Amino acid sequence: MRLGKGAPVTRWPLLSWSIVLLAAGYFLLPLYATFQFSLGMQRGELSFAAYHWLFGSDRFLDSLSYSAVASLLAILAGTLLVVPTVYWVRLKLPRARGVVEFASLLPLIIPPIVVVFGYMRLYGDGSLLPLTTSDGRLDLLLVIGYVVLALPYMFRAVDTGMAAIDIVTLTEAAESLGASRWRIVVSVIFPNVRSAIVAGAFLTLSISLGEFVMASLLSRPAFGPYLVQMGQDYAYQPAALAILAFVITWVCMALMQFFALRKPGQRVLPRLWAGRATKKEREVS
Amino acid sequence: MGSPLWRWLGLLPFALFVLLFLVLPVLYLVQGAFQTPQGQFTFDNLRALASPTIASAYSLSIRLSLVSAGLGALGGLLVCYALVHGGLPSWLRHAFTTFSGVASNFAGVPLAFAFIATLGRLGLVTVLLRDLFGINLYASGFSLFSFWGLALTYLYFQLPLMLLIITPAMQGLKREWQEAAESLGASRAQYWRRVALPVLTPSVLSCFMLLFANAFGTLATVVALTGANFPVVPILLFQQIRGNVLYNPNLGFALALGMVAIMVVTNLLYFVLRARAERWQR
Amino acid sequence: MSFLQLQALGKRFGEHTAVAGFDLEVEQGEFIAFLGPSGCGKTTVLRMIAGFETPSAGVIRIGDEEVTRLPANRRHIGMVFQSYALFPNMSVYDNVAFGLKIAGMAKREIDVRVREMLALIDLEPLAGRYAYQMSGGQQQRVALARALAPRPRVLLLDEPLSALDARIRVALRDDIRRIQRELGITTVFVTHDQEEALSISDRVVVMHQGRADQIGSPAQIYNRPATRFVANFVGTLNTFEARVVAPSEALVEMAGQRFCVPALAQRAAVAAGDTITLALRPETLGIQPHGADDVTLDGEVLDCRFLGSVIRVQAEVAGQRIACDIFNQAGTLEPRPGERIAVHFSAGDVLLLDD
Amino acid sequence: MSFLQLQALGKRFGEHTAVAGFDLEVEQGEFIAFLGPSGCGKTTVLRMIAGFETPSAGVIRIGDEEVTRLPANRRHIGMVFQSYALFPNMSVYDNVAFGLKIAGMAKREIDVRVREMLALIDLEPLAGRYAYQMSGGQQQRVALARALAPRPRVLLLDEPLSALDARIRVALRDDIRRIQRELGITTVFVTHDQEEALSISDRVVVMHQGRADQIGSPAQIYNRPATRFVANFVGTLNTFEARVVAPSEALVEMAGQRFCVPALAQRAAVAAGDTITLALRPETLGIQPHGADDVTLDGEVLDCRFLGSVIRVQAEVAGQRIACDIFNQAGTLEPRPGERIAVHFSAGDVLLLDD
Amino acid sequence: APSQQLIDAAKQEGMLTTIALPHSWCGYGEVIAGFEKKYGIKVNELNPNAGSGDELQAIKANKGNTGPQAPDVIDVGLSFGPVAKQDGLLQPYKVSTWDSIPDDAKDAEGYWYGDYYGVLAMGVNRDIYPESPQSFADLNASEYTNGVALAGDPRTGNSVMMTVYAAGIANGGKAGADALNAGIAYFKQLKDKGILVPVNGTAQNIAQGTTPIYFDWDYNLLAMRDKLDGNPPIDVVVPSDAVVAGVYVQGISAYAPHPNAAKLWMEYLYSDEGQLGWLKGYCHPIRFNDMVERDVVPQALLDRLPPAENYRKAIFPTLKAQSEAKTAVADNWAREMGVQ
Ligand SMILES: Nc1ncnc2c1ncn2[C@@H]1O[C@H](COP(=O)(O)OP(=O)(O)OP(=O)(O)O)[C@@H](O)[C@H]1O
Ligand SMILES: Nc1ncnc2c1ncn2[C@@H]1O[C@H](COP(=O)(O)OP(=O)(O)OP(=O)(O)O)[C@@H](O)[C@H]1O
Ligand SMILES: [Mg+2]
Ligand SMILES: [Mg+2]
Repeated sequence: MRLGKGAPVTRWPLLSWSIVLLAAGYFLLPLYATFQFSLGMQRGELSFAAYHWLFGSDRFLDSLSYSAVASLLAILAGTLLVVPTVYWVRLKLPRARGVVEFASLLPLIIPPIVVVFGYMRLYGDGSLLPLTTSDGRLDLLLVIGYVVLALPYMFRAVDTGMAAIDIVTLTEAAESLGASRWRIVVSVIFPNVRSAIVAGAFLTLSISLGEFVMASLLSRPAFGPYLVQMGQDYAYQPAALAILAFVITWVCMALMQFFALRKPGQRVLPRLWAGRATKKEREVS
Repeated sequence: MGSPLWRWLGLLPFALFVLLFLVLPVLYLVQGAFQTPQGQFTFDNLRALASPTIASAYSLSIRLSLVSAGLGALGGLLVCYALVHGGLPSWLRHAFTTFSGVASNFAGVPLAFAFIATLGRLGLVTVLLRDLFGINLYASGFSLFSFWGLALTYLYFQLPLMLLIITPAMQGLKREWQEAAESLGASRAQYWRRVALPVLTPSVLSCFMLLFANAFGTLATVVALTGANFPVVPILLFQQIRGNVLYNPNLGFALALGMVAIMVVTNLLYFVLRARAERWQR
Repeated sequence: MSFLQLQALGKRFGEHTAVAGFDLEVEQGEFIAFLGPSGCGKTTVLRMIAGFETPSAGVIRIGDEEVTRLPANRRHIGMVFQSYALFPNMSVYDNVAFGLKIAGMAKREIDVRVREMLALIDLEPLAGRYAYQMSGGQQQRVALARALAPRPRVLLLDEPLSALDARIRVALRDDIRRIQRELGITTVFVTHDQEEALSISDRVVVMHQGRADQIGSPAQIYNRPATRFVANFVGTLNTFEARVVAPSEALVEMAGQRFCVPALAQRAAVAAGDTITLALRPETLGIQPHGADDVTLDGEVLDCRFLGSVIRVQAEVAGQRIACDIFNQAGTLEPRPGERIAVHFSAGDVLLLDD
Repeated sequence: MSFLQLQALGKRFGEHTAVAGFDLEVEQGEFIAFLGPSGCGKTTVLRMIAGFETPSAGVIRIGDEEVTRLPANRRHIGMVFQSYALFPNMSVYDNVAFGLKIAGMAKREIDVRVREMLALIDLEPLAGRYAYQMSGGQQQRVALARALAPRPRVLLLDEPLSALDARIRVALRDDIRRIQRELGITTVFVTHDQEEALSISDRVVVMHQGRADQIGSPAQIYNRPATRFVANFVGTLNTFEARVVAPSEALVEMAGQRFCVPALAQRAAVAAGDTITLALRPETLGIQPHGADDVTLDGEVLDCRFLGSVIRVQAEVAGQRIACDIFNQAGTLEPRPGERIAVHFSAGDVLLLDD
Repeated sequence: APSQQLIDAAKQEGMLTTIALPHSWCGYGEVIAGFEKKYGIKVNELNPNAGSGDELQAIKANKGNTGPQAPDVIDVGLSFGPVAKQDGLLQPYKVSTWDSIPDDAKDAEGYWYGDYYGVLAMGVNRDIYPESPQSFADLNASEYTNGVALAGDPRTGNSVMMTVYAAGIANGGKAGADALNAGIAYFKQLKDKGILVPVNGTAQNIAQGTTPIYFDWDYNLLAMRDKLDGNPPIDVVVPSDAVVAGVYVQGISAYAPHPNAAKLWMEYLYSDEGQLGWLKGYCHPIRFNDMVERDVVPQALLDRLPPAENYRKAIFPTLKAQSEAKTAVADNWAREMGVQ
């Protein structure tokens, strides 16, 4: 094994160390300060009272679970939208890739507030697609909004995932072994971009979990607006919430790293996945 | 050469989604920007954008986005250099990457809380500076709720975002390039100036672009930090949508159109710059 | 009727004609190599046989069935790719079993067949490994087993060895040939390495700009190239100008020497006094007399290249720079540059080339 | 004193010793090839010469100067990488000019020198191209020109050809050799391809596990390998067991035949009755008698492989499976499997291997 | 008490949509919970942070929309009542306790009716300012640099507008537009001196010292003080130079998707039970005097109330004064303060 490939060793990493320490300080200080403040609910002592308070609050758990569900739905919808599209483009329409990629980057260019403003105007009462007229429809619109927000990240993750495995040749190999297109997608393509999907999924989750603009403008009881509300009404709980939000996102990212870096055959946790895939295979054949 | 038509059908779901939930809303806004509340054609809304308060909001937004994107890009580049080429242990790079994944999405409300706890009036750093060094930040004119305070806050998600997206490009610098340059007599600085930076330029440009867009559309952080007292464009738009006494939806459309227009212009600029920077690429 | 038939096969990509008027008949159990320079259309023909490209013209038959428009997944053809293309999410075992599962074979039988295949490629202990845990040569063997497991009617290999090290390449090509013989499977093998093509196949198809320039056994291709392109592409050539003295007797004159060129006898359109080009392979030229030699030319050594088993002598003969190979043996004296030598050859080795 | 000197050079990476006790003296203008299997330390030695790695032990001298700890950018050494490593943001012209600009040469002179270099590699028309617009072979020629432009004291090439096609590889290696001769530049060339090493260099260093197993001319390496490793790594070997009859006369017995093995004379520790291993290269074995032959063995043909210029006959001789190469010439009759043949060789070709 | 018919009809509708009711405001958290519990009707709460202006806008924007985005009932500053009536955004309803509501605090036709009142006060973080300022005048000193905040935008929030109004009174403004303009001048001065913090005053911000002093109704500040529970200690001070009271009014949206639930909600709010709920949140419910007379207010609750003297000096700005002020703030605030 050759170590540090592509990274010639600097003889004096002093400068590097100071840059990195400075950055680390900038990143960690606010977290520490928030944490410290969140412990100050009881005057003159450090306690987890704020956290206790939160976990005893229905609205905390309700809004968090609402957002979690919305995020999961967004992940599901995003996956179903992006994976087949990317696969198809790479396989059959390589010339369309530029356009599709550009489209997927649009949400980075158009501010979310503009997008949601458009939704409220376009899909209100009397529209052919009245998505703002009931709770369920608003929920749906929120999920769609999250899919849009996460589109650039989801697309990128899946696209690079597919680029890494030479989708065309794998498809042909499976075809020459008699597999149908559906079968190829299920047992060759999906498992091999699984880590990419998972990566995209956690990005989606971390974007939408604490999202404020869309949820607030659509009046959804989500975690983001709850955070803002708490910030207005309480002093110490919001700091605890900030820390919790950070930890939740962090856990998501850690999970993502875990999945994304894991190679096939290194079965630690995902026996579940593999098992499910084989079952599906059996159903198909 | 055209692919058979049915192949394009495979794109239908995606195209439909993009059309319905990205393109149409924007087009609707464009149309609305040219109408009075009664539906007549007018330029008044656009003209209103030039009113001093709105124009200054745009200017503030643009400046804030430029500054935070510029600082983020520069800082991110430095940190990335240190991590990838600085001879530091590799676990540091992994730690920063995971952290960046979190922090780049740590915008909005919690971020505002965190900075208030750090640099607010009774923030950790403020108090430490006061008690240990006798520096009174707020007396010396600093405020977290000012332009620079906000820029500093934005940096918290801009820097990691830069770090995340520039790292692959930085890793793409081949060790052989540096060695070839060195064997040709170049010092490290010469290598960076003549080879590494030119090679990185297109990536840096696209990252900067992304950071700019990211900052330009940010609302939650400002709302959580200052309420609605810091007049960046998204705040104005937010107020229009939220429906306050100044409510005028068509002005809202115009504001949104202005935001989109600025993003389009920046993008065009970016494409030109990028094309020039990467004429040596496919 | 032959087992695999390609008739007047053609393929255009937009303006560009990649393959045109390609005819080939392959017998059951035969091993055919496609040899040709990059871009000549080898892969395209292979992909049409496999069903990944639809021919613009012509017909493909396997057995008695026309398959020209049959989808790839119903052709029962095995394919091995240059990039191995193992499914990264499956172990060696699952890769080999994939085609069998698709075919709906019972689990028991699958197990038997997979073990048999792994034995064939000698990788039984690696059944549980994944692609990233194996060397290129091992991966390619697994790819071979995977393609063979469902007992395809035809096996196609597209430059399966070119991503491998020289040593492994030679070993694996022997393995492929052995396994092909054992199973008696009809095989088409694409390569641009002439030694590979010659050493492995029953017949070689030399392709050039989308057409088959020559189809024949390795010895035919090498010893009696049909076109100048084939002669040049397969092996090294020395060429000489000679003057025809007596066409009826196939007598020519070169550098003051007269001799009979048997190959000339088959030529119709030669008249006395014509200038023709003779070609000689380096190994047919010797610097020491040899039983069958009948022509000797004088020359001067320019350079000697030591290639291991062979020493390549560059010499100037009859105003021409030629290469002449001699075995590196105890008796051999490596000539020095500047030395004068006599170069011997047998007129029977002379190739005649069209201009 | 020689121009480039490596003395007792060693390099450890943590626990792992990549190079140990490596000595080498290279004369000015010499062309040295490092040959060895993957991981034997070739690249590491090269990188220490270039200044990219600091030796753990030993001394490097160029000319009269000790450079062991001199930074790479002050060593005046040219380097060519396997991956070409052209600067992607610069045209061919700018790549070649890079070292000259760094050295602060005047614009005029730079232009003259760059044009000269481009002429040398025969790529003048491509001066304005970028790396991505060129084939691998072209890129590597540019990399060569770039390395040579500042007139380095030593040129180092790390497997410069292994990413290229077989044909281009051969052509480019001849170019490299020609240019090296023209400029008279001291050159170290790393490869793991034995033919490449033998054909291109004045001397070959065969490396094995971080050491130089043998240093010598190509013929020395091939014909008188110092170790079993060298013999095996360079060329193909047939081995036979033989019994020593009379050590003093170097007489041995094998398959009922007695003959003298000159190589045995230099061995001290052999007693009558000892079993020794004789090795013979395929090309030293013939199936027709040859002037210098003095030993003949009976055998049976197993298989014939047509390799183009050479036909490799596999035969069973003295209970051993052996390979024997014969030239593909008009007089040659390709033996058929099962045929009984006589295999001839000269005892002078026998290599003695330690066990 | 509401008729069984109304209760059944409301239950039929099953839901009530409210807007701008923070749980910490006037004890609304418990009031809402009490209503839900008593009648089993779900309360759908829209944007709790909306201002009075926002509430009217929400009705306008959702004309004809029967979805969950349309509010059924609103709770707005006094001046917004007549405006809403004028714009046709309300429908009339007279609760069964109608007669016990003072006449000057209700629309004769029943389009809107006062619900509770309090006086304007400032909350002070005693960790930062151990000596609480006592008046608007006190604040205009350099020791309060970066120290004073409003609770929002005076153009959208009634309480914030009343803050500016009170400041105007303290600075000698005459009732109406004049007071408001004087108030703007006062805050402009604070802003120029760097005393005004451009951040909304909230519980968190006062605790963290971001807004060590901010203005709000006394009942809100008292509730916040209780919630912080001495960490940090908060002083609630009614400025000595201007005691201004604010009355809020209830109304039912003309386009209410759940009109019966809305009526039942009103019945609940104006019952003794509902009124006492507000009282628990330190608000003076509009039927306070009636209930004190009937002796239905527990003594413990009365003891918790802010000192009665605060209310003795209180000015109740007239409707006319308020609507003048409203126009003035919309016209002048942005220009003077340099915000949009
Ligand atoms: N999908 C395609 N679209 C357009 N042109 C193509 C396509 N596939 C192949 N070609 C062209 O057809 C010609 C033949 O290509 P093919 O891949 O068959 O060559 P090959 O003999 O396999 O070459 P190589 O040895 O490089 O693999 C080439 O000129 C190639 O550029
Ligand atoms: N930076 C490094 N850190 C640790 N080990 C190294 C490093 N560079 C090389 N090695 C080890 O040193 C040994 C020699 O490596 P080297 O690259 O010199 O081999 P090589 O002969 O050039 O092989 P190849 O033909 O594969 O290029 C190998 O075992 C390699 O793993
Ligand atoms: Mg090909
Ligand atoms: Mg190497």
